[in-house]
Amino acid sequence: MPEVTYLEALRQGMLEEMERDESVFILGEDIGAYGGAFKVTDGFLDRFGPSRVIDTPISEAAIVGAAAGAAHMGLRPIAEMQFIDFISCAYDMLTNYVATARYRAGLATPIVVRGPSGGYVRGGPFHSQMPEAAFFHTPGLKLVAPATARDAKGLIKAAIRDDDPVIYFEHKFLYRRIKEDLPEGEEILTPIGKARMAREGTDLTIVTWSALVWKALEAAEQVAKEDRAEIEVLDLRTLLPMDDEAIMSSTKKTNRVLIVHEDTRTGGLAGEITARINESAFEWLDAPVRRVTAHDTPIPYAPTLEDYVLPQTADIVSAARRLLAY
Amino acid sequence: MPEVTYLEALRQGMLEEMERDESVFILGEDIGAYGGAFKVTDGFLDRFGPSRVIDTPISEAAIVGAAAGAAHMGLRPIAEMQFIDFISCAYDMLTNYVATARYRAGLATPIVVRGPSGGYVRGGPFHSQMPEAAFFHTPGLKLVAPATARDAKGLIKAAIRDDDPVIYFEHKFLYRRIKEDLPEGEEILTPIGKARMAREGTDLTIVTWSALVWKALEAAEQVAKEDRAEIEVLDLRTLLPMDDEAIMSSTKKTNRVLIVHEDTRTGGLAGEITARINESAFEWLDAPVRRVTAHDTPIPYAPTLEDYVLPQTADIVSAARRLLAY
Amino acid sequence: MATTAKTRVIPAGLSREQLHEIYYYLRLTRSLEERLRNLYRQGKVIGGLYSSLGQEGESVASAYALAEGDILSPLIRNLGAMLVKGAKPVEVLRQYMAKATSPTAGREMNIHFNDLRLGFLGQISHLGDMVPVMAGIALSFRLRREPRVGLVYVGDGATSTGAFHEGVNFAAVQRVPLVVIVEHNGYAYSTPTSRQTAVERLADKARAYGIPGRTVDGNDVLAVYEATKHAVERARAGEGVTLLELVTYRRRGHAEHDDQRYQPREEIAAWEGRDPIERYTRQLRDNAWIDDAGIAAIDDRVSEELDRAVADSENDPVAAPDTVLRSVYLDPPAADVLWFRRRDA
Amino acid sequence: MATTAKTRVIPAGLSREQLHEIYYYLRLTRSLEERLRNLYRQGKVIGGLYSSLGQEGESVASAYALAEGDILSPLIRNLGAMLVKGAKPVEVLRQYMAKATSPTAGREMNIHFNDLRLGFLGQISHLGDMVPVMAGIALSFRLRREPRVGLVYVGDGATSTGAFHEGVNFAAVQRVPLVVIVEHNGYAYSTPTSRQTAVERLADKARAYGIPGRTVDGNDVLAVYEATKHAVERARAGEGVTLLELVTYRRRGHAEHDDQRYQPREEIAAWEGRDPIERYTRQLRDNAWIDDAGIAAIDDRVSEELDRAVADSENDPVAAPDTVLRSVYLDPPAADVLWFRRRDA
Ligand SMILES: Cc1ncc(C[n+]2csc(CCOP(=O)(O)OP(=O)(O)O)c2C)c(N)n1
Ligand SMILES: Cc1ncc(C[n+]2csc(CCOP(=O)(O)OP(=O)(O)O)c2C)c(N)n1
Ligand SMILES: [Mg+2]
Ligand SMILES: [Mg+2]
Repeated sequence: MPEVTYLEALRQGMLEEMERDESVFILGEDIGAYGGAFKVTDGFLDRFGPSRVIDTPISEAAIVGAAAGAAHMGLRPIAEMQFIDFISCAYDMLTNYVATARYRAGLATPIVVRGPSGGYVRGGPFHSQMPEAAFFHTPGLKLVAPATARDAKGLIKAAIRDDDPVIYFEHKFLYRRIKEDLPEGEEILTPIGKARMAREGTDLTIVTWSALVWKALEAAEQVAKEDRAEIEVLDLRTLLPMDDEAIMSSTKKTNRVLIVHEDTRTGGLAGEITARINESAFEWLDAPVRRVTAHDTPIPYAPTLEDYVLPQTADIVSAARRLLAY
Repeated sequence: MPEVTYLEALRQGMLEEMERDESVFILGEDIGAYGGAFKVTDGFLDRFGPSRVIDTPISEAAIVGAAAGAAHMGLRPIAEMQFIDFISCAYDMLTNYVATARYRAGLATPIVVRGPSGGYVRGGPFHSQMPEAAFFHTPGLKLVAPATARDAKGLIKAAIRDDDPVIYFEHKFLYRRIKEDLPEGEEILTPIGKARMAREGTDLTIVTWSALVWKALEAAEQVAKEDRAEIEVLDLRTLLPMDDEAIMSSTKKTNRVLIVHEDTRTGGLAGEITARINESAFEWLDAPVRRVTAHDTPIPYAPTLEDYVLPQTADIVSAARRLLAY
Repeated sequence: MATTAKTRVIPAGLSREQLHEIYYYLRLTRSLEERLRNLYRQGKVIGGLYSSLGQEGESVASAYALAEGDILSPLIRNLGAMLVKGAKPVEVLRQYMAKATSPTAGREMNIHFNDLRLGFLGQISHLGDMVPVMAGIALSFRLRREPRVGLVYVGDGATSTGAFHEGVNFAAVQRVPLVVIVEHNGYAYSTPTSRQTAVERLADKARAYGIPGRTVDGNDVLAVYEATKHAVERARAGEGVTLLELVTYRRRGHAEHDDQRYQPREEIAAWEGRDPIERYTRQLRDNAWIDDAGIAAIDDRVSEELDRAVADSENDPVAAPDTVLRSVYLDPPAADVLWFRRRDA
Repeated sequence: MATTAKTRVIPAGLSREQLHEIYYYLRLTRSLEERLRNLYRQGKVIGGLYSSLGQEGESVASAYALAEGDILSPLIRNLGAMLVKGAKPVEVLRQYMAKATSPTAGREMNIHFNDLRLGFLGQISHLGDMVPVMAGIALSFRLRREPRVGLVYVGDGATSTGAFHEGVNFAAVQRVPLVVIVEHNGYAYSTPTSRQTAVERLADKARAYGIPGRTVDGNDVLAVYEATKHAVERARAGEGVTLLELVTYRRRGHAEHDDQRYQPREEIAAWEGRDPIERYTRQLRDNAWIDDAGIAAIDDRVSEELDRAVADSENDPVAAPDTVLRSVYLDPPAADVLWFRRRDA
């Protein structure tokens, strides 16, 4: 079985779907001749030609809007944001037009909007965002955020096949940093809406996703070694709709929950998750649900500053210890 | 003391600040000759002339961006969104440019962005939004949402004087529906960041804001009469930064909390508030924190449908009773 | 020959039947809006009422230039275009009254509904957003080599939006089969065009996109038809986007509640004198393309159809909330009923 | 007379000293970028490095046309403009190396910093956004009747953004004193202008806004100066916005890591032959506006200044996190330290 990076897995997922289904095409800035800012679509133009790999002007609202229009007509566009930070320019189009199309007008809008997300790469305030919270709040959108190479592939394929609009947050820190054996002939499809048990444990549940899954696992190993406590790590994979069942069943098992995300504290998804646990598993809680998040600032550029603002493995260890001791 | 509507109080607040401070001006669509879609700025053009009451093209991003530029130079612009739903077109400008200006560039951006917000007026999916959650998540912005005429005035004045960017969500359902005696000579300034005790109680705390304060008060009266329980109603007034102290002190007093907001459940502000209570007052809770919110759909147009999707007084009563019985 | 000496050759390749059909749609649009106005006065319309009085000519004639399979996206004042494309008066009435039987089952307002099979895509309120979406629909035509064309309407005001710009530019550089119609009716709500943009002729906006732009008298039905037809044919031939500025006038307020205090009375009166329907009717009569009996027959037909439509809508039930949580997604099929509304929770 | 017969009258009202100063800024820009390239190769630059090689002429000359009190907003390739406006090489070096001593104390990257007193406003990454903001700055000049002018740079690529459109239109209709400079350098990242827009001449975009648009050879320093000066004077005189298309070429990749595989070698070579600094130097020499010793003196000065700047920045401490939570707001003055970082929690 060949070792495949997260980025390569994502590529493969798109390639397979484009081979399988003629209605899939991709559009975005510099994705054709150049193969994309991160080379995610390298070679796609040669393989599929310019009518399925479309270089666009710098017009995020038009990219998403045009994708929606084409999707209404039965195509399945993948719209790339060069960095996910620029999705803010399509915020109106996504939240008002795309998200409501089925509800108000009975229109299917099977688009995928994807792009390099997240920090830890010294990208500064505008190339480090993880803007999941901006869209989490809009009924009609689905949000996915893979942590593993397998899910990078499985979720892009599932997203492309989904009949609703999906925003796919791919973590640029993971692109070439993680590798996994992925069997060649196997059809990998990760169901949207289902969390993944990344590590079983009995003493504390960490709910997390994307790059933070890896830091949570690191923290869990350290705590296992140094504190003899077993942390369960739940990788949400899909953020909207959320796998409440998985969250509750782990909560009921460990009775202590730590939510870990890379976004700022205020208004980050941890709030919603806390509320849901509170509503559905309050009686099972032996300690308050707590969260490890970024600080409430923009993401600064200098490595020292970024490292301070974003959550680190040591933070998770420190938080887990306090919760275990509660 | 003259009786003043919520809308008139807002008008007065702006008028007073424009009289007081030459650097205050207002820009937006149809605010001049027409006086605004809801007549909030009726007469302003005659009073202050076209260089302080500026009719703009239909360009929300430019309205907010230009306000920011003028603010950097020492002016204090008030940017009106004709309906707050259209603020989504300025989402990038607000979250990326305006919100970060002080942090990354040391720039003061004392702007107020305001507009008619909220539902219950049969406005359909695009004239009924309360998009507080879209901005709550961005450090650098302040958000206020007055419930009373006094605060409509006090918060617009405080927002204009604040040296940071403030989004002022005025509730269009309240515009002409509520009235209050406001003394003429008095300078009304509502401090940003401070909640208001709308009703004292001992058995349950309702945390809410804007139009829902009134439904919460109605519900509290009903419960007082029919259930002999006293509900405390906390009107947050400022959503960001949030008055944690007021929330915690009421929580510690009543030991039961219901959060009520008009926005959808998933990703609405109730999640964050629940998390904060969980973090800071877990031990004081006799019941899970619960929330009454809109359903997770766009806001439909037909009165029957809108009434179903948005939270009503009866919902608050029903939720409060269940929590009291917990 | 049966026709008199006065009969002229019909321009733009139209047949007599087509001329009559255009007249029918013009009359239908205006009369339907009159019916709506009555219902509005009776308090039966929920929310605002929008009128295209004085603009029916350009709306109907431009839509009439499309073929089956083509798709347009109307604005709030393009009732006429929607009717041409097959929207039913009864649907419009039901929408305005938020009936359960309306095309959106009460979820959306007024003429915000669509039927892609018939060829119209419903708008959202956010001005400009439909331009990129229609660019995408036209892109799908190009990608699939279908001989179909898209047409999108925007107002003078909406040309100021970023979405308009991004959409037209995208469409132009991708050479998709799209016609962009700018309805220059003098105002955006209360804002005169001179406050919206520093150009005189909105057709000049085409220059920024490297596409042809043309200004047409929007109250001249046949001129609008001809210009649109030409743009549609260009698009269908693979020659890309055309922008047409149709010069017309909004004779009523932005919506029914608007007192129009910012529109000079004489200006309104002057445009009353250029009414597109009267002008077209005169043209038909003067050229003997129709006679008085023909006109009366159409007027009667419209009147009867609308009587029926009003009767078929007025007493329909308002939408009931039993389906209101459905179809946010295809899957899951419905949003959760929240706990405080459930008996079991 | 001391000067030879070859000496020509200096155009555009410039003095000899000014010509020399322009040369100084051109050389300073290019040499500073060379120093940065060295530091980048040594791994001392954090993140990407951007080059304006081949565009220094238009950047310096356009900024040079502004007066004290005027404000410009640069793009990533407008290092030259920032230097003209008073940004210090040592600041730029510190920014690129994320030093605690940098103007943003390590919060922002490269040339994303500002000094409104000197007259430059820092950009954000989101292309187009600075246009509305600069429209607002220019609006403040007009409202206060200050004789000041704003100037905003956008790339060929950024003209496709909605923010560009809304900003230029807003500025045009409000007749604010603003100059919009479109740097037409052939590419937006890898995308050639032909894929960005269907117009040939980006100056034509001005037509959509009812403002004058002019195309200028961006590698002709004096032509750029003259055209910008004229636009600045128009703005200062209350005549509103001008759009200038400066035609130039991006000779290096989008950023240092970019292999430029999409730029034909011959194309790059051809533009090397049109280097703006060489051309300007030749012009100075040919007209005897400077002699070899004069050039050498400036080159030496630049070199010394940069030696010092590198020495003064290279070993500075990186930003420490002690201030990182401050100044999200004026009030509250700092964000909370989160519980898992506090000893007491
Ligand atoms: C992005 C956005 N901003 C503001 C509005 C509010 N609004 C609705 S219609 C309108 C005026 C539209 O004028 P125009 O485009 O000329 O169309 P017309 O009504 O004249 O047909 C405005 C400002 C909106 N719908 N969308
Ligand atoms: C809204 C937005 N979308 C995408 C990007 C990513 N991006 C950064 S620079 C660039 C190309 C810019 O080209 P151009 O405007 O021509 O400027 P140049 O680099 O040629 O000076 C792109 C696409 C961005 N910064 N902002
Ligand atoms: Mg108009
Ligand atoms: Mg360029």
